[in-house]
Amino acid sequence: MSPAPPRPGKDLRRHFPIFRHAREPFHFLDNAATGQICDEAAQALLHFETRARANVKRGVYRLADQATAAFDAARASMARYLGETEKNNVVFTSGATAALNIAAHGLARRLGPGDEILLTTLEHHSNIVPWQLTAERQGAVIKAIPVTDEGRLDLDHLDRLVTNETRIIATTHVSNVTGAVTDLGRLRRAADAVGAVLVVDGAQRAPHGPIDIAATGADLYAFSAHKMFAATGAGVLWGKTELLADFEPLLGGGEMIRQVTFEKTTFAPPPHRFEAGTPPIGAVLAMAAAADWLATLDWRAIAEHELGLTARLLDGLQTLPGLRIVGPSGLQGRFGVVSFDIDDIHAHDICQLTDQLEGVALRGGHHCCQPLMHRFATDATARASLAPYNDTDDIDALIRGLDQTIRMLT
Amino acid sequence: MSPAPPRPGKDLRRHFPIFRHAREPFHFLDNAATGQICDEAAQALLHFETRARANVKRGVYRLADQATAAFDAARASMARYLGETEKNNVVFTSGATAALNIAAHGLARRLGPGDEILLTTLEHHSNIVPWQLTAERQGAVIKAIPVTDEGRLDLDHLDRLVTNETRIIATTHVSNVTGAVTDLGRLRRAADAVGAVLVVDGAQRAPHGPIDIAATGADLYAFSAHKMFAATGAGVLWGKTELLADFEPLLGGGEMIRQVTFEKTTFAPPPHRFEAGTPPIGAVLAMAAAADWLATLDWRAIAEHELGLTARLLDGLQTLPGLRIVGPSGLQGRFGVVSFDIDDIHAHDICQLTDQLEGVALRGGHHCCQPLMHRFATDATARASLAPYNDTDDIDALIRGLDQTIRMLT
Amino acid sequence: MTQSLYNEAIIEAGKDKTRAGRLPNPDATATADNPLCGDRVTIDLRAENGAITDLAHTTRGCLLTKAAAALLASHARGRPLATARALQAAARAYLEGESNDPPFPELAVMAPVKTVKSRHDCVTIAFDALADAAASVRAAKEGAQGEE
Amino acid sequence: MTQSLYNEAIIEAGKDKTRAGRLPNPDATATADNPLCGDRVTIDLRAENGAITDLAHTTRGCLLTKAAAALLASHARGRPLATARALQAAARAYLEGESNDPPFPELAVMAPVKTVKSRHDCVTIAFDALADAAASVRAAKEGAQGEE
Ligand SMILES: Cc1ncc(COP(=O)(O)O)c(C=O)c1O
Ligand SMILES: Cc1ncc(COP(=O)(O)O)c(C=O)c1O
Repeated sequence: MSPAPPRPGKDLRRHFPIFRHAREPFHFLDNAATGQICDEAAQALLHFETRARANVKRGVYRLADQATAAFDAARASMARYLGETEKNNVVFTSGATAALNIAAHGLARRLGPGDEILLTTLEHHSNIVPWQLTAERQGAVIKAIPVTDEGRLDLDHLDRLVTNETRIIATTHVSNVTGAVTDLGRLRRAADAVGAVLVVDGAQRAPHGPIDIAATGADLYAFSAHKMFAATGAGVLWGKTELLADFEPLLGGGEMIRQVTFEKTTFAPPPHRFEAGTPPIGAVLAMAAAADWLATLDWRAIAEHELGLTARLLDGLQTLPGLRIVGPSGLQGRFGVVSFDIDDIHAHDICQLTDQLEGVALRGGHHCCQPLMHRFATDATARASLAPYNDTDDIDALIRGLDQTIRMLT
Repeated sequence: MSPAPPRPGKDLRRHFPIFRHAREPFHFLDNAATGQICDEAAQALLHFETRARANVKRGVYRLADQATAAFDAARASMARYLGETEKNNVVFTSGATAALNIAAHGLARRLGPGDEILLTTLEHHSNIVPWQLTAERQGAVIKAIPVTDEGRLDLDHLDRLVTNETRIIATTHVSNVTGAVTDLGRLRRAADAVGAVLVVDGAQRAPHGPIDIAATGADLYAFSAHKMFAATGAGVLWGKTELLADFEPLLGGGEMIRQVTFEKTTFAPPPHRFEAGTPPIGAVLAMAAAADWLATLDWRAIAEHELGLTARLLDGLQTLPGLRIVGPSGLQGRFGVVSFDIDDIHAHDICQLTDQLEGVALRGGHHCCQPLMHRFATDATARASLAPYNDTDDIDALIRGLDQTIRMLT
Repeated sequence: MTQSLYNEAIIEAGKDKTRAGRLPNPDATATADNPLCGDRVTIDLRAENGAITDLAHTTRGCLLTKAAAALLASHARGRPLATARALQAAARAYLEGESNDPPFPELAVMAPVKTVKSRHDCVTIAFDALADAAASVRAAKEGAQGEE
Repeated sequence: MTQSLYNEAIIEAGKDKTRAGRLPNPDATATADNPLCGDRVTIDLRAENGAITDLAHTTRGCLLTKAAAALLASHARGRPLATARALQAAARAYLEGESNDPPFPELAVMAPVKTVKSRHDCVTIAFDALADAAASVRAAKEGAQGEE
């Protein structure tokens, strides 16, 4: 029998080297920007880079063969994390951004002049700009699903937004600003009604435990390793077999070809077609190690723990003068990402002072979501985002820091 | 006074963790595929990922500020490695392949139907396929400089190959198959004569010490971190200010924008324009640490050492029956990369057996250079490639292994 | 150093030229290749009454590829066309450790390849080519029957 | 926790509204922004005989940006237009540690910002805007002289 998984909060924190080494109060609440690396990922990264390094997909000496086998096993791990068995639908990329660009480039051939791509006002720039580049090249049109005052997708007028010209619906799974979870079932049905492809940006969902990709209804799904407690520099584009098979590659180079002559080059089948050049092998192996470890945790307990912290955070914030929450005020259909602004205090001042006063790492800015900032008539918000290793001490330090900040600056 | 740099060979080997840990004979001669990581790079990578991790370019709390400052300092380090002072001409990428794709995409707007891109028969697929993708989109034409029987560029008919339609000359600095060094001065003059841009693939040059980019004459220069004794997952595209300023981005996403609305997005200036999404921060910091350390080594001594080993290798190979060297047989104008084939023995059998018999890591295959293989009427060669930590023991083990392999299989 | 991958039996099979070459007037020909290393096996086949009566292979590749093709060619003669797909599956299962039994006893010499994942394809492409060739004979026969 | 970045003097300067707002009929106006965080400073300028006679700033941004703009605005009144570029360079050199002297004594309150690289731009964009505004007055004057 395997041992009971570590309890969320301080117990789990011991599995993350940065917290073991921190000498000063360190309340890390910037998990939506990047998570901290877990032991399993750090060890896999270090082991590969310092003990087992060889390039993959080509060599036959033992070290190269083992690296290739490990890389292959990593693909199977990531498929498992997504509840899938076909590992060749997992494309390794340098991150969610690269994954979304490969998707937008690959889907370009389905778009003609006047065809529509439906995005949402919640999107991160990484799920907007690639579509704009593609739309511009193909003469397609971009539309966006609006957002309610609570920072959720407003699906009331979805029928009007989805038309016979809609070829692609691209949406975030979880907002990196408001924490709102998208009703993917609704969007899947809307996509099916007009034969559109559903692309899901899972960057903020992947850190919250294994995903049942079939249940999401996604045709393509993207995320980054560094947000799911692995290393920087890797990510995944998962795609349905028929879709990937039809994609042109975004990058050309080694390892993605079948045959090269100066006259004509033919490409390898997916996933290799999209993995030009030496991949980020260390970061890929670290991501797989993280995924395997994450799969052993008790995600029901973690969800409960994080929602408890979110409630404590929302309660604390509501006691502070001049503070506005940008996002859902309740606990339904959300993750522990909470954005807010404070009258007459700039987000950067909030972040600098809470760090200075209480050692709280908070993010301030537009969070790569300028259209959403515009929707809420602000330039920047401050954001606290939770991970399984956060605990009440982090929330309480934040509230204390905010309280002092407001006193100092108003 | 700083201490004398480690001597090439076994002394230097002690700075590489993999060799300290190897329990069995480990003769690593696959350095052209990937170098081993040096202590400095491994430490920088591990420190960032496990002690100092935060996302860059946005956060203001201390950890984020330090990460941003370190990332910025890494840019300065890489500029220094290239003998340059302007750090904003250094674009961080996921590797040489990504760098060459950004270059090919960025130069696309200079190409019209019938315009010519001049490549060489020595090129790696990563410096062929991106140009084919661009050429196809723009209706441009690809030509290639031929190769001599010694595996060097044949520049005798350069005048005929470079025409008034030539817009781009893209060449490798050092061949990853034959080790031949390109006469960049010749190509620079040829490019100047017709106003063409000179793009140099420095993937095989970067591991051989600091580069004087101005002396190369390159307008754009690409290389990978993992081949220069840093981690997998990072690389550099260096480019002249005016060129980069004119490039459209290949990838869209966070961190590369100035302003995003659904109607119109404007891009940040270089280098950020080309660094969409969270960069491979750990691998970038490791690359800078490696570059700073490499700059302290005695490259004159290393060059002498490596050429001595190359001579020993060539001499040894010439004693073996049925063995043909694919590349220069002498020591002038080359680095320590030596390819060969053996009558009736497949390259993979050579590599498997030399590993099995003597613990030699050798690469066999087309080395992502199918046009060059075609030129030499072979499917695959075996290749030994040297690094500063190699020594006579490695060469002798290889020759012993080859000798036994030939006895066993013929 | 890896455990000995190239045993005597493999080296011998790799040098065996008994069924190497082309068949005149084959009933079917199929080629399989390994895009990663360029190895390639072409199999010519003659069949009668649902059984393989003769076959030959042309193999460009490493010793493992040649040995596997030679062993398969000797084994397959006289076997029912219908078994070719099963042989292909069995070869993969054997190499990947899903089954302890080789597809036929002579292939047990390939046991050391199990631990070297990057060489599995060297062994299996001959099986791929045979399965494709057999399938195309059967498809042609069915087509012919359909026309009757 | 970082060393105290927000000292009393900075907080006070950040709240100082003396030169905040717009000037009627300025001789020049220039805006600088920080694309990474969206902060923005607009400076209106009036000049006579090569010297700044009046100026005002409209600042959207954090406390550091506001404080720097307010301090600069108070300092710059009465100074020669020609010094604006030098002030800009001096501010950068001071923050980056290349010089120990602030561009003018009051800016010494920004000393703690030196160690926080990501906030340097908060301080410098006001200097950027002033330099651009001064340059455009001078360009206009030269243009006018050229026409005489
Ligand atoms: C000459 C040359 N160019 C380009 C590359 C591509 O480098 P990477 O695979 O790191 O992107 C390589 C390495 O394989 C190479 O040897
Ligand atoms: C919702 C969302 N999508 C995409 C991204 C982009 O991820 P990355 O920067 O790792 O490519 C992020 C992270 O910043 C995100 O939060």
